[in-house]
Amino acid sequence: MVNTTVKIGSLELANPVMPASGTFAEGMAQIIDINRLGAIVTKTITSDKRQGNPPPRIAEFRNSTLFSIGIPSKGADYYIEETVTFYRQYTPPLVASISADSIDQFGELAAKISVPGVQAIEANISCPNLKKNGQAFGMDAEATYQVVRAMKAATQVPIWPKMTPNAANIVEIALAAQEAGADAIVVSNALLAMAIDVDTFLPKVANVMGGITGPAMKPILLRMAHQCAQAVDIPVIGCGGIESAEDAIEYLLAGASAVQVGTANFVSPNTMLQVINDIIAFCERRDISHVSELVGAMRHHEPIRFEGVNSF
Amino acid sequence: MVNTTVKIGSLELANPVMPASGTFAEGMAQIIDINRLGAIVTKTITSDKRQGNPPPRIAEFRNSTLFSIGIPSKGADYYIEETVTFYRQYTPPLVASISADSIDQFGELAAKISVPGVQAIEANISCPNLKKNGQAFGMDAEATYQVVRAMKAATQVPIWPKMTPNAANIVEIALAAQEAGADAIVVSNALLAMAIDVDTFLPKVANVMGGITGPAMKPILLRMAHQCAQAVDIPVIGCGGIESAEDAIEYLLAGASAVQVGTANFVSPNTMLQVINDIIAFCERRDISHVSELVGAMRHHEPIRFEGVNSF
Amino acid sequence: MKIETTFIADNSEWASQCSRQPDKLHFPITENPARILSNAWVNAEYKHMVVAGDAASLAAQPGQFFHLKCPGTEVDQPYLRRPMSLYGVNPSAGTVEFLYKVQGMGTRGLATLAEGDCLDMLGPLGRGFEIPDTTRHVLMVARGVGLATLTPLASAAIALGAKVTAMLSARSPELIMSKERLTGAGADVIAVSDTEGNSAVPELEALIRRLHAQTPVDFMTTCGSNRLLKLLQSLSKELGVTGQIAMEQHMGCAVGMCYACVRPFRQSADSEELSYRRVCWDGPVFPLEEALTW
Amino acid sequence: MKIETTFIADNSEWASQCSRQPDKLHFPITENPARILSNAWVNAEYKHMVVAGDAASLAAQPGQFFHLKCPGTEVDQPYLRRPMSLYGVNPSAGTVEFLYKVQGMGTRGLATLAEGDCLDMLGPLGRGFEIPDTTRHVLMVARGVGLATLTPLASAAIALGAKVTAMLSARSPELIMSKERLTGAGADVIAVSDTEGNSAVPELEALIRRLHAQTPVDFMTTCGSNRLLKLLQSLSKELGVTGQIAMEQHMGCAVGMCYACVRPFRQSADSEELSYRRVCWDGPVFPLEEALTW
Ligand SMILES: Cc1cc2nc3c(=O)[nH]c(=O)nc-3n(C[C@H](O)[C@H](O)[C@H](O)COP(=O)(O)OP(=O)(O)OC[C@H]3O[C@@H](n4cnc5c(N)ncnc54)[C@H](O)[C@@H]3O)c2cc1C
Ligand SMILES: Cc1cc2nc3c(=O)[nH]c(=O)nc-3n(C[C@H](O)[C@H](O)[C@H](O)COP(=O)(O)OP(=O)(O)OC[C@H]3O[C@@H](n4cnc5c(N)ncnc54)[C@H](O)[C@@H]3O)c2cc1C
Ligand SMILES: Cc1cc2nc3c(=O)[nH]c(=O)nc-3n(C[C@H](O)[C@H](O)[C@H](O)COP(=O)(O)O)c2cc1C
Ligand SMILES: Cc1cc2nc3c(=O)[nH]c(=O)nc-3n(C[C@H](O)[C@H](O)[C@H](O)COP(=O)(O)O)c2cc1C
Ligand code: FES
Ligand code: FES
Repeated sequence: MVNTTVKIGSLELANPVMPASGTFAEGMAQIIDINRLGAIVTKTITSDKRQGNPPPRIAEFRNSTLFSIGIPSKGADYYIEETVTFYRQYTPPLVASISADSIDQFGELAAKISVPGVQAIEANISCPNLKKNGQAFGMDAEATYQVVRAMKAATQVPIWPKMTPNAANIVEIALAAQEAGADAIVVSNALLAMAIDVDTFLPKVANVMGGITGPAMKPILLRMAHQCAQAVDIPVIGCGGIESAEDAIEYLLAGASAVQVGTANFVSPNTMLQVINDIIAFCERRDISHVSELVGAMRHHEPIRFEGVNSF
Repeated sequence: MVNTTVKIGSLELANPVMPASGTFAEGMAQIIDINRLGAIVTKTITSDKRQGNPPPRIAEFRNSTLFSIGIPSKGADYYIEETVTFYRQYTPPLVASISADSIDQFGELAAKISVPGVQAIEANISCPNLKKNGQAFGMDAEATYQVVRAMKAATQVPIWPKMTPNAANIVEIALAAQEAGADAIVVSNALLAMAIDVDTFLPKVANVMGGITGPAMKPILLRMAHQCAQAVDIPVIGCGGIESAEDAIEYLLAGASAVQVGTANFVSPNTMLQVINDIIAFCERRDISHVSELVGAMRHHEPIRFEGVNSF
Repeated sequence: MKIETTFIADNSEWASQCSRQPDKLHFPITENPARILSNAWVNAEYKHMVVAGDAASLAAQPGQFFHLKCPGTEVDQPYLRRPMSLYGVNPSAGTVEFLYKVQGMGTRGLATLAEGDCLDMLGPLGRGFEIPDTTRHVLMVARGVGLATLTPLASAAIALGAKVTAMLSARSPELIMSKERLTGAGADVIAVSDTEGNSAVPELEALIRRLHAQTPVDFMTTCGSNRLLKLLQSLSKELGVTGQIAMEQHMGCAVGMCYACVRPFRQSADSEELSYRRVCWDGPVFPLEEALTW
Repeated sequence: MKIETTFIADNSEWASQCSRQPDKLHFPITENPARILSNAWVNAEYKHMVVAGDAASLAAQPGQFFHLKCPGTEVDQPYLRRPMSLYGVNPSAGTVEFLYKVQGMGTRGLATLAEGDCLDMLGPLGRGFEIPDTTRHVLMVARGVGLATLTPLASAAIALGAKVTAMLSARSPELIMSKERLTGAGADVIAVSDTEGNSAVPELEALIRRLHAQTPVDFMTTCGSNRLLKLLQSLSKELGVTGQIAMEQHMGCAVGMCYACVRPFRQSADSEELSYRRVCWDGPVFPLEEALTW
């Protein structure tokens, strides 16, 4: 029997696999047994109602997708009344994801949705579409610090800021989040990208730019998760391009304590359950009794042995 | 007859297609007619001799590659005596690429290699492997400004700094380069990435991190080229993930005046010639008489027509 | 909506051969590796595919669709699934049918499937047509792909006791499909085409008015075409006849999660207030009067 | 090295069917869509492939290799090419041969090729073996894949008037390949295997010493195996016999451009100074005494 539990701060998850915000919703419960997930993470909401970006919102590449959704939101009241109520029927902890236009509003919204049933709050400080050119709070260490501080001051519920990979200094930002009291960080959201249809000369998503997601992005986002995991002491939740147990294990080896599956849920709604099953099988095959043994277990190449000869 | 010439500052190229630094060398002349290229760009050199990173240096993904080469260099003297002499047999302008450890050294090396035959110098301020964690000059607008200034002061040869996509504020850095007198900018080098072998727990390249290149990266690097082209007045040379004429045209539509082909040269040494031929065919099909008409010709989606109804 | 279940999804089972039909009865939507029974060309552009459906897919309703994982080839690797309307379902024979136009990477991949191959299909999805029980005469106006979507509605309406008139429009008579199937189900079929010169909107309008004068239409449906939508919207308003339209949009998840597939709709007939709705989850079938032409 | 040419590469030609052999004679290395003549299993692990080569590839020398674009499938898409040694070339028959182990994504793709299919091959590449003209007795010690690389050297050496002794080592006798081909070319073949228990290094060493005592060896070659390299290095030093080794490394471009394929080498025999060399362009064949064991 492989022990699959992981601790994300004060929260214990039955296993390290959960959906990425914006790639999971109530519909999933009609396809798979969502009680088997490590946690449930909902789409980012704002306090007010929003419609999101104009269509076309999606383009497909060979191994990735470009989404420009924006943050369509039914608002905080709907979330508390409908969404939380729905997920309270299920056992995995519910993680709400929120976004706001100002530091104060981040705090206010965090306070407002800290209702029974919400067991952690992801701070989407990184949504690449919301702000012009993707410049969001998460591009800046100081703003990240302020957002997390405001949320921590407003609620007892654990706060998980989600890093943006569009920031150059992601380690600095992760450290700022930790300093401000973050209980874990999610690494990361989607890189800004674009594509143009060479027949029509039109951008493939109406908003011109969107977030690129899917397996092709894994090596970049894995690198960021690794850099952050090396720098911070709080748990890192890896996210980006995971579609198999091997992908999830790669993130664990790189230092992530848990993982989020995004776009792969669209390709196959069974992905997360498959990942959980296959992580267990992997551990059994290799006599690993606790999944957490994989966390940060990456080894290093030995320097080339020059057999008595001095290296250059 | 389609006119394929493009102007990069004072330099006129027969066509907009050239190799990306580090993906082209003398060997190519044994496979294709390199006189058909718009320009020749050589691998980055340093003033001194260097060995580069330990192997394994390469890992392959479905649609991209991870390279951790470092900057192996035979030094400036070898470059002037051997490399320049070799390429002077050919007609396309030769673009040298240089890297250095300090701003002064960038200037000195630029001066040193400003020999007849070198018609532009690319400043590789972005190599993700050379400096720890990829922190290079190109991550910072001020350092970029200084490097370009030092080079411009040292030589009359046009200077093309090459942006790093690992910088968050690429537009700011492009503007700094322009301000310092850059004649064009190349957008861009490779994103830092990593991969771990889940069987051995070892990183796939000995250096742990390397640059990820190839078609899967195009939407990200295209976005950066577009952002830079919108911000600067000097020509932008697009680079990243180009393997077909359609890819090259996408960069032109996004605002690039010319393009560089990198990893695709490894998959097929004929790629660049194919791209040139197919750009011409595309223009013929669409009655475009000058390739430069494509530059920046991206259109925009019209806002949804709400037919008399007020928009929300 | 909570699904009562003690069932633990076993994905090794799901991922295995398509000959096995995993017991997923507890879930109304399944990701089901279905066996291809046939996949034949009906004309130069369209193929008709019949698959062995599992229990969930055999419960599909007219207007619903499936999200199909299209096989890749050496050159084409369609990353996302492709939405396809239910063209027919036969619970007793255990079959589900699709009628699709081969046009891009995904549908080219679908076209390569042969009898005995596996098709990973997710569904049934979306909200199908809702015809009031009292309906006496359904008018279906379809062109091209829209036919696939509307065809199963005919039998459903006839089962309700309604008369069905299906107006089929196409570029040329050869591209008129489903005529036999519709006639067989008991529908009156009127076929028009561009080459015959009787498919222009004014002619269709005159035709519909005549039809309505003979046997009043009390439910109108269409699918896909902007000019047909415009026509039916104005007629439905003028004649006071309700109706529905099946819409299309590029999709990510097809189960209401990603919000990629939105289109703008009026809050209600004639309302100036617009909002985006998800074609996959709030539709693909919407009230005729709330749809926006484009 | 400047290639004299007025030839303008026409890539539409290159990209077209493999039945056409574009005129690329002016370039010593070509990216050539070659037609597969046969591609058969020789045992459970290895396949032997024969292709119709163009003029450039028919000039390949022993020790050189080609960089092969391996076909993809729905699941596998090998992005980069795969290096394969020349196993045989017959300019008059117009054929080039490969012997390869099916082990990963790329070679699995190669294994799917059938007679008449197209294989995009880039080559010939690298520096092959250089046997001094005065060589009288060549010793080749090969195991596994190394065999493919060394085999064509036998005929070349025999053509020079040298005697060739080929020691073939494998896990089991069934995996010994090329015995007939080598014997046919006029080489003496000594086959050893792990299951027969005569392939251990000390036994090979004794064998080589005996051989050398009988007919002095004046050129030694091996390929791939670290323990064989060690053995030959110490013997070549002790016996004062020169030699070469063919090395492997993961490759990007295979034409000396990317520097992915480096290995550390001594500047010269016994030198403490090391530097990286490109296996693809500076090799793959290197002086035995400059190679580093690993
Ligand atoms: C609810 C619904 C039901 C449909 N039913 C049918 C049907 O029964 N028969 C039929 O022939 N077609 C139907 N379509 C259209 C069908 O989904 C597209 O023809 C198909 O996705 C094209 O994929 P492709 O890869 O071959 O084409 P490409 O043009 O290469 O597709 C590129 C991308 O655009 C998307 N796309 C292209 N056209 C459409 C479209 N019209 N709607 C949605 N996405 C599109 C694809 O899914 C893909 O992501 C339906 C669409 C929807 C939304
Ligand atoms: C100069 C040279 C000549 C060779 N000649 C032969 C030959 O004649 N017959 C034969 O069977 N094999 C030969 N090899 C080894 C052959 O290239 C590998 O077996 C092959 O690349 C494996 O590819 P794969 O996708 O099937 O395996 P995978 O293990 O899936 O390959 C993964 C990656 O590693 C690389 N790789 C794996 N093994 C090797 C290796 N040994 N050398 C270089 N790259 C490797 C692949 O190219 C690929 O990029 C030669 C290698 C070199 C360098
Ligand atoms: C359609 C879509 C919508 C998304 N919406 C959100 C969102 O609302 N909030 C958020 O933090 N991330 C959002 N993301 C980003 C994902 O949570 C995730 O970080 C990203 O997709 C990378 O993971 P992946 O490669 O597994 O998809 C969205 C991604 C997609 C594809
Ligand atoms: C093997 C390899 C070596 C490279 N070396 C250099 C280099 O020396 N200097 C440089 O500026 N860029 C170097 N690059 C980056 C490329 O020039 C180019 O910016 C990058 O590969 C993106 O383009 P691509 O996707 O077309 O490959 C190298 C890339 C590769 C793959
Ligand atoms: S396709 Fe994802 S919400 Fe409709
Ligand atoms: S493989 Fe590129 S230099 Fe050897």
